[in-house]
Order: sequence, then structure tokens, then C-alpha cells
Amino acid sequence: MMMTEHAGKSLLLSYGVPVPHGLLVRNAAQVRRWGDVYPAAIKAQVSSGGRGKAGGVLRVAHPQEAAAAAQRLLALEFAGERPSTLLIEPWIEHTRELYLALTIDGEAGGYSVLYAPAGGIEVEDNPPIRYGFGEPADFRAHVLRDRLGPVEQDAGVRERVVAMARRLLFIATSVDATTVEINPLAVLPDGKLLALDAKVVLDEAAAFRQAATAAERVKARRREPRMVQRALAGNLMMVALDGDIGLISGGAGMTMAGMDMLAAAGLKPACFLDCSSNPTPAGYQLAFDLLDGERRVKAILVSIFGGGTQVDRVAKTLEAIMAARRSRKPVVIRINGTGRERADAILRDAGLYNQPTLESALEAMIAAVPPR
Amino acid sequence: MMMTEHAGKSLLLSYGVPVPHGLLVRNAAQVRRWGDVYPAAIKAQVSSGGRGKAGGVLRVAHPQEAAAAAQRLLALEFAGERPSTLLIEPWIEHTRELYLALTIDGEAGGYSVLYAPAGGIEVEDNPPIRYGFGEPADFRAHVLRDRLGPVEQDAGVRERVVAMARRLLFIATSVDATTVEINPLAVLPDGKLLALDAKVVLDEAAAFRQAATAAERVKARRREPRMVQRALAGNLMMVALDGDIGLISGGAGMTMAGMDMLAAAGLKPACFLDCSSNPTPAGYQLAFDLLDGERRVKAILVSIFGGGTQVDRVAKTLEAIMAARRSRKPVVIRINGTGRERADAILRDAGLYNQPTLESALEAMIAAVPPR
Amino acid sequence: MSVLIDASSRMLIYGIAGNFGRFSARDLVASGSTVVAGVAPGRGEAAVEGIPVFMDARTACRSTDASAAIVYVPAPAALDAVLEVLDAGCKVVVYPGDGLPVQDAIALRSAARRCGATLVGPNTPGLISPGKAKLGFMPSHCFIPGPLGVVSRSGSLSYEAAWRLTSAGLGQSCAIGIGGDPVKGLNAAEAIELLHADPETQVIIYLGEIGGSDEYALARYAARAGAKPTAALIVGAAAPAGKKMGHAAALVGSALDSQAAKVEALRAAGVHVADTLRNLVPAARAAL
Amino acid sequence: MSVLIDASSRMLIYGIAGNFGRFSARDLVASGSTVVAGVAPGRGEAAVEGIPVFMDARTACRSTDASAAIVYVPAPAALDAVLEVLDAGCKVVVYPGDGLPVQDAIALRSAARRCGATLVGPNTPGLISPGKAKLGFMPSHCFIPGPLGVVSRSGSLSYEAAWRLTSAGLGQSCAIGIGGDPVKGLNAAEAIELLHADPETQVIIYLGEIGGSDEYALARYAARAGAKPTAALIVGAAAPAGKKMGHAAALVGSALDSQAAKVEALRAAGVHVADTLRNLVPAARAAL
Repeated sequence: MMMTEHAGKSLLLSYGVPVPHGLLVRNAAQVRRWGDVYPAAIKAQVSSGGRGKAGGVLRVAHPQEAAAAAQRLLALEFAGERPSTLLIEPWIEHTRELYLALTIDGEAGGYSVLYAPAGGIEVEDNPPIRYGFGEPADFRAHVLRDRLGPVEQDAGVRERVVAMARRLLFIATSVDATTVEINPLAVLPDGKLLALDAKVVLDEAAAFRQAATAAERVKARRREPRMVQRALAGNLMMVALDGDIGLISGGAGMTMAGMDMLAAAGLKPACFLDCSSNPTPAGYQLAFDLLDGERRVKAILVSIFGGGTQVDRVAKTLEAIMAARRSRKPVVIRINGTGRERADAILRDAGLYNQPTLESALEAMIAAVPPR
Repeated sequence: MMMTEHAGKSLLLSYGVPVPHGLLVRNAAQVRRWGDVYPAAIKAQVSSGGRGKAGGVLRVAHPQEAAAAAQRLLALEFAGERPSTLLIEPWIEHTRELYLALTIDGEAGGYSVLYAPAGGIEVEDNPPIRYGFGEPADFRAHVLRDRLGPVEQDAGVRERVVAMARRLLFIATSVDATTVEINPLAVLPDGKLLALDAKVVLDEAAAFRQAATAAERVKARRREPRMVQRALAGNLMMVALDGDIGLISGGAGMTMAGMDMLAAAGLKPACFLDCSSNPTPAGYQLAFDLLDGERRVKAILVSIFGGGTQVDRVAKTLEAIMAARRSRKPVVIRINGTGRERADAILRDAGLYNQPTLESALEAMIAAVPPR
Repeated sequence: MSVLIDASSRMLIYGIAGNFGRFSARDLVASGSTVVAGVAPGRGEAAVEGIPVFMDARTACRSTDASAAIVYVPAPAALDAVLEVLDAGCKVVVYPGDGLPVQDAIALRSAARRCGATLVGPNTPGLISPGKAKLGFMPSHCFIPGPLGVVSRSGSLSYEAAWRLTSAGLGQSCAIGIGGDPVKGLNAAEAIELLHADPETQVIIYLGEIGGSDEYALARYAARAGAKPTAALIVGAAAPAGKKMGHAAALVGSALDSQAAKVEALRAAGVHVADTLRNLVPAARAAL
Repeated sequence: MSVLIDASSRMLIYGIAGNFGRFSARDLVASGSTVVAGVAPGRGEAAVEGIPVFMDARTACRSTDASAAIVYVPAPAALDAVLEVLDAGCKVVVYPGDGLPVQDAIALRSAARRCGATLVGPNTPGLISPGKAKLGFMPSHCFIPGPLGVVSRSGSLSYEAAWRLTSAGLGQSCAIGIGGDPVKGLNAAEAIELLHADPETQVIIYLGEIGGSDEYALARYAARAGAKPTAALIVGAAAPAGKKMGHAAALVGSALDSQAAKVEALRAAGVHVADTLRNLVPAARAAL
């Protein structure tokens, strides 16, 4: 869950990392409060990457230009998100732009430092060097310094980057962040470092001990489509897609496999909907309600292979849901796993058919809703 | 550096520890904003302990009583500090009061958990049990559970306390706190825990990476006497005392030893003033300025035994200060340590006398300012 | 010993008194695993499903010689519970829970290594050596003994895959759910090495997905001299970029995260790759 | 070997290129210590005061066989610098700086133990074995060889105390500044054990103060069978309660923190206690 630049910078600052002194505004009129420090940078505040390339950062030379820029930025969309705030900052003189990040690295089994001597958008051409050290106690400034040696000639910059990396690690563990990236990290004329941008990704799983993360999660959910908001509120994992086949599944891998099978059969999934985090009658009922209520969904495929989720219970739940259901959208069921034989019997007795394989389920679906 | 209860509770809450929903007010009139949840607790917000015993917490049954209590509390002093805010909270029904703290423990070489099954003020009669585990990675919930066994019979409470202790450790490392104490920690009728009070002590040394600590330090300094504020601003360690002999010293132990020697000789130190953190001409000049400017100071004893502080440099500084000084308060000098022979010569040439021992310096002081 | 567990493994269920713990106890006993102890701190029960229940893992292990554990506690309690079973001497520990903060996963991975133990998880159904032992909750009927060593990032997908393989007569030496989180107690590279060293495993079947870099560990393995034959299924072709697909690590952030890139890298390394479930059995047969 | 260092100790100064590092290099060389290397990351100097300077501790130790280090870096850099000299193989490390976050002190204490090394500090002038070696910046002229082992929480106070003892003809086997912080690399109990084990130490002199519990470690030692004779000076009688006296740990928070309580406990344990500097030499004589 990515924080906006301004939230990320505030966080960095609260741990002693220098950032420019900026002002957050909500509309073009508020730009006047910025006073008269020009040239200035005016930047769209959004929760996804790639903003710079998408024209989300503008340099303005005077108040009129700033107001116009603000109006322009507030009208843009970035990965589907309209910015609700803008950050204005002095345009800072600097001698170099570096790239520095602290992130999670599966191969290192923990944390990694990424560094590139040429930051900004140039970092895409010259990938950063990586120092994966695993657990925080295993971070070694001197090892990072050695790694920096071949790519960073300026010993003074090296020392400051090493100290900054240590700080980013402290921040990541304190706030449960999975990424703390500064790009660009400016070298000022006096040699000091200043974070010109900040990309902080919070670990949603830590919301139970990080109220700030819980609050960010609430904000992030509000940005989702209404259907997804309702799914998440009911503890179902949902990602909205633009197809017309509602997929009710369990487990991330099985849900993706179902999506892929639909796509390969020429059908288009309307969603990624993983009910394994709430495999209860209420959870499945919500799943049906959402898909039955969504106009573009033409049919529903229930595809569940349960281990801990006992599918005889799922069958009973489906029996009850189907009995009370008013929607006429076709439903194809294919469940397997723990309790499968009892599940077959339950569905059979309820007049429902449990497809033996995903392939047969897809055939039934194609029969019900032929692909265009 | 102790946070006020309200600041401490806000911190706990931001890490997911439940606290009562309270309101901070600055005067009796603002009590009205509390609405109508009575009975309520109204509590003086101060940065030192012992508030409860000093009558800083009152139970109020209705708005009039609350306003009167607010007026009374705002007029009180707690360890010399007048509260500038009060915290109003609902008076919470609970079945038990526990004591739980995470603190630094020199003997354990790290952190310690303290627990007592009877919290509140009763904890003073039945000292808490201690689980000292050292570094955070060595915290073991199961060891703490074992330690709790003999004193806490309720297994459900035990499990919740163990989980809470883990959380307090997380908080302590994330914010660089040296103590996170909850007393009382209430057990609610449903078995859940609620922090009815919070004493969080921040590690001042971590201000470089904790902006909140740096801000608290600024606030704490503002509560100091003007002379101490100036000393701290000049990077001198000072504690104001009520005597009349200004003591300019270096090193905590040597400064305390000088205070003790003064006291044993019937003289009263006006301060603890340790210049070792800024043993520069500017530092010593500030020390003289402060003591020369403080009316109750009648004479100054310079007592320095330098190791890293080269005393020949100190001697040169004293020469310059004494030459320019206008105050007529007697000054007795006794410096020793690295560069002592050159220091002797410098002082001699400047017409100043370097006392050979602290004892002879005290005799000279008694001659100049006889004890009453 | 098969991989990590076998018929001689003495197992402990931490959190046996909860609903899922009870279900799992029944299921494990029914699967033939030797469950010798349960742990339920703060509960008063003496036994669950005939399995003796202890107040802490150390007493449980001392009393029963348990040396493998599965831990059913919610994520906020996982760090402490897994440290407890590690301290008690368990050398194979499964933590199936999802929603574990990455920071805690990192701490547990390191703690397990310091103890000379193997942590499987988080976010995994556990592992099974068909016909010998199971330490997890995958549906046993999907698995039969055989020559395929299975590594999977996803629980449910591994059941479906195993059921297809089993239905086709292709049995498994072992199936390890390494889990869908970015930091794993046992990662893909390590799981593959275990299967490589296992004499009963002739072919390695890898079930992967978008995001993360575990699949590249398989590619590196497959390309090296002396590697066992490999087959793989990589799901997530239909997933849009920039969206997390359930698993914490299943997100296409960069080009290397995509299903297409992974399939290409694996094929280049000589892995028999299925792009959907439909092709899994043929790919496995090709590798055999 | 005397205590921790002796004439054969090969020393490294980390942070040698700063003002204090240069001063200390001169002072250590003048005191007769064998300083074989300096470290100054990010600096270009080849030598300081004739001592070869390296870019990192590992190279310095490999090139010079240094095994004892004193580290002059500000507190925010201390954690990394001390870890570096520990990793480089130094077995005695002094960190004199003050203002180190307690959390970092805890990490360093643990790291040193894992490396089988001894960390002295933070907030200490170091240690000296008069006539043999010094790893610190206490004024050498205050110390002469002799039978007293000195442990001190305060630097300046230890100079004054040593100067008095030396002036009275009472030499020292060793003087260890354990520092004034609550968490120490080497705490009072551990320093006392080192002196107890040192054949050249006949009497242990302890210089303590208000706050913390180190003094009670001395009381426990003095009360045990076979303890060497002990004398102590405890300062802070004139300090008010509730105020931090310079040192992070020098604060009277509870009754046990006070000078009076400590003096009483020490006397009860048989320690010869001086309540001011004036009585130090007589107390030391009484213990001899």
C-alpha cells in the first residue's frame, strides 16, 4: 500500500531524514498560500508509481503559472486515480540525483538496499546495485560501503548514503514498511543529501500494530470501485476486472488459474474473487450478492478446491444460497477437496450439478454464455 | 524524558494498544466540550511521576463538578510543574487493575518486562516480577508466560499480558523509548485489556532519528529555569540547585564529586554544571556568563580534571575570560589532567592561581565566601 | 527420511484447541500422521481428539519427543508461537497463517536458521509425503506416492494440480507448499534443493505465479548440470499489472514479474512449462 | 595479559582523521601503547601521526593484526562503526562517545558477545593498565603500576581518584571506565569479575554514583566468599531527586538509587566506602 509522496516525506522527516519544506494544497486557489518561493515544483499526490512519466510533476516560475499547473494536474488521472491534493515545494538546486531504496527481497530472505549513482528516471536504464542482507541485525554498513565502491566514486557521498540506508532500515522496521524508496535523492551543493521524492509502501499485514497503516488502508479502500469496497469489507479478496464471467474461487493461485482457464477458453473474468479468507455462509452470500448485483456479470463460475476449507460445508452453503437466490444468471459449480464425496451428494440432492473438472465446468459455461 | 499521559496514550493507540477515548482541555470552560459521559476522570497532564498521590486525578459525576475539578487541578503544582492541560475520560468499569511495563534494565543488558497482578498504587507494596531478556530478539513470550505463572492465576489474563508485553517492546524499539509503563492496565468485564494510564519515557539520545523526541525535548527545555535553558542551548549540562557557589566542572562524576565536597565543607552548590560536552572557549564563556549573571551566585569554583579535555587549552580560555570579565565574584580555579604543567604555567603567567587540590580550592573558597 | 517429514515424524499441533486446530487434528490422524501432542496456552483441556494437550511447547516436546510442529495461531501471535516451538526443539515447523507482517516473517526465517530448523510458511497448507506423513491440511485424497516432487506457492492450486497428477497416475514423493508471501521460511530455491537431494524424487514439478522471483530460482536450477527434470505451471497470465492478486507477493510490478516473462525464462532453461492447468499433466509426463 | 589489554595489544583507532582521533593517536603513542592502524572511511589520508590509515577496519586488521580498537565517531554512527570493528575481528573495543541511544547500546552489547569480544562503553574514557598499555584518553600521568584494580562509571572522577591514589603511592593494576550509561558493553559485575580473575589486582576500587544498580553488583561481589578486598567512592550525595546528573543513568528515581542507600548496602557487604573524594585514599588503604 503506497503512501502519497507528501505522506511519505512527512514520515521520513519524522525520522530525521531531510526533505524540502513543502505545502499541500487541494485546489488552485490555495496555491496562493505558497507565498513567493519561485521557481517551485508542483506535484500530483497519488498512490501509484509512474507519476513523473505521466506528467504529474511540473516546474512553475511564478504564481500564475502555479495556479494554471494546479488546475491542469487536478484534472489528470494517474493509473485511474484523480489526485485530490498537490504538493508545492521550492525547486531545489542540487549537484546530483541518486537513487536509494530499502525494500523486501525474497531471495535475501529479508531486506535489501538498492542504490544507483544516477537517480531520477535514469535509474531505469542503469539498474541499481543490490545489497540483500536479510534480517535487520545483519545490516552491515561496511559491507554496503564495499558494494558502493565500484559504482560510487565520491567517498563523501558514499558515507552519507550508507548512513541514510541505515536510517531507512530503521524506518522500515519501525513503521512496518516493505519499501522506502528515495528517488531522486539529491546531493546539495554542500554535499548533504535531501529526499526530493519518497515512495513508502506500508505492509498491510501490520495494520494490527500500526494505526497509521490501518488508516491508510481505509483510504486505499475508498479509492476502490464500490463492488470491491464491499468485498473487502466482508473480508473477501477482490480485484475488479473488465470481463463478464463472475468467478467465485478460493486461494490466490487457484483463482488465478481459474482466470487463466477462462481467458484461454475465450471467456473474460469479471473479477479476481478469493473467498478463502472468509469461507463462511456470509462470505459466499456476499460473493453472490456482489456478482448478481453487477450488471456486466452474465454468469458465475464457482471454482473451489478446498483443503482447510471443507467443501461439504461449502456445498451446504451453496444449496442454501441457490435456494434463496432470485438472480437468473447461470451458475456453474465445480468444487473439490476435503469432504468432496459428501459435497457431491449434497449438491446432487439439491438438484445442483458438481462439475467433475474445471474443463467440464468451462464447457458448461460456454454453453450457457458463448464467448463473443 | 517523560511524555504526558495523553501524549503517551496517543502513542500507545497509534500502535494498536486500546486506551479510553478522552478529551484534552486547556481550561475549565473547555470541559463543556466533553459532553455528557459521566462519571468521568479528570487528570492533570504533567511530565513527572507521582501525580496520583499528589491529587492529580479526580472523579467527577457531572459537568459542574468537572469544571470545578478542572479549575482546582490547573492551579496545582506537581514537582514544580503547573499542568497546562487536563485529560477527561469516561470512568471505565473494570474488574481488575494490573501493572505492566517495558523498561531498560542495566543488569539484563537491555530490556525488561515488569508485571504485577495488582496495579494502581498498590504496586508499591508488592513489587512487580521482572523478566529481563536483553536485546529485542531475545524476548520470549513463553518464558514470560512461565514467569507470570506463579503470580497470575488467570490464564486468559496471562495470555493477553504476554501479547501486550510483546507490543510494548515493539513500541519501545520503534520510538526509542526507555520505559513504556501501563499502570493501571485494566481488565474489562469481557476480559480485554485497556490502558488506563501511560508513562512513556523517551530516549533523548535518539532525538537525531526521532523528530517526536526532538520536539518533546524542546518542550521539556521550555519548562526549565531560564538559566538552565541557556546552558542547554549552549550544549552544557546544567541542573539548577538552590545554593550560592557556582560550580563549573567537567564530567558527571567529577561534577557530582565537587558538589559533594562543597556540601561536606558547609558550602552550597548553586548548580550542577558539566562543561565536558562543550569544552570550548564559547562553552566556558557561557558558563561564566550564566553564573556571573545569576544574582544568588556569590562565587565560582572551576573544578576540571581533563582527559580528552586538554587543560592547557582550558587554562588559555580561562585566561581570556578572566581578563575580559567584569563581575567581581571571587573565582577559585583548580584544573588538572592532560597538559596540566602547561596549564599551571599559563595560569601563573596570567596572574591566576591553580589550586593544587580540591581541598585547597575549598579552603580558598571558604576564605572568600565563608559558609553561613 | 523422505523430505522433511516421514512416517517416523512425531508431530505437535500448536493451537489445537481452536476450531481449525481440532479439524486439523482429526484430519492429520486420519491421514496416518503421528500426532503426539497438542499445545493450547491458557486453555484447560487435557486432550483433543485423543491427543494429549500441554500448556507450552517445551513441556509438550519433552513429554512426547515431538520434533515437527504445525502452528495454528493468528498472525499477531505467530512470531511468539513459532519462536516457542523452535525453542522447544522442533526441527520442522509449518506456519500456515496468512497476513503475517513481512518483518515477522524475516525474524522467523532467521530464528529457524539459528536453531538449525526449517520453517515452512507463512501462508501455506504445509507439506505431505504421500503414504508416509502429512504436516498440513491439504486434502489427502488428492495425493498418491510416486516420483514427482512438487513445490507450490499456492495451496489450493497445489490440490488441484496434485489431483490432476494423481488422476493421471502420476504420484508424488512429496509436495511442499512454500507459501505465497515474499519472505518465506523455506523459499523456492531451498525447496528445490531438498527435492534435488531426495532419492525418491525423479522429477520436480513447480507451481508458480506472477510476482516475486522464486520462479527464476527454478530456472537457475534447471539450467545447471545434473539437475533433475523439471516441469512447471505458472498462473496469472490474465492478471492485470499493478494489482495484488490475493497473495502478498502476487503482483506484477516490473516486466520480470509477469507470467509471460517467467514462462519464457523457464522454457529457456529447459523446464517443461504448462501455461494453464490443462497442460500440467502433459508437461509432467514430458519431464518424466 | 593484564586485564583486557597489555603491552602486546595491537591497537586500531577508528576515526583517526578527526581532531579528537589525531589527539588520541598522539596521546596513545606517547603513553607507550602500540597503535598499528587507523581507519578513516571516506578520507584520503595515508597516515596520521605516522600510523597507517585504512579505508575500512577489515583491511586495517588484516594488514596490521590489530585486535583492540577505540572508536571515535558520533553517536548516530556508532552502531555501524562498532559492528565494523567487531566484524573485523577486534576482541576489545572501546566506544567512548556519549549520547548513544540505549537501543543501539543494547544491540552493540549483544553483537560483541556474539563475536566473543568485549565492548567497553559507551560514555567512557577507556581503560589503562599503567606501565603496559592504554586504550583510551585518560591522563597517563595520573596512573602508576600497582595492586589496585579500578572500576569507574565516570571518566573525570576516575582521573581525580587515580591521581589521588598515585600521589599517595597507591598504584593501579588496571583502571576500567565502564561508563555512565544504563546499558554498558562491560557492566560493573563483569568488570569486577575481570579484576577478580587478574592475579595482579589485590584490591578492587569502585567509583560509583547515584542511579542504576551497578553498585549493588559490587555489594554482591564483596559479600561472597573469596572476594578480594574492596573500597568504593559513591558520589551524588548532594544531588536532588528526580534530576538527571549529566550521565544518562545518574538519576535518583527510587530509594535504592540514592547515594545513602548505596553506601549503606556497600558497607553492609564489607566494602570500605568513602562518601567524598577526601576519604578515598584512606578507604583504599584500609582495603589493602
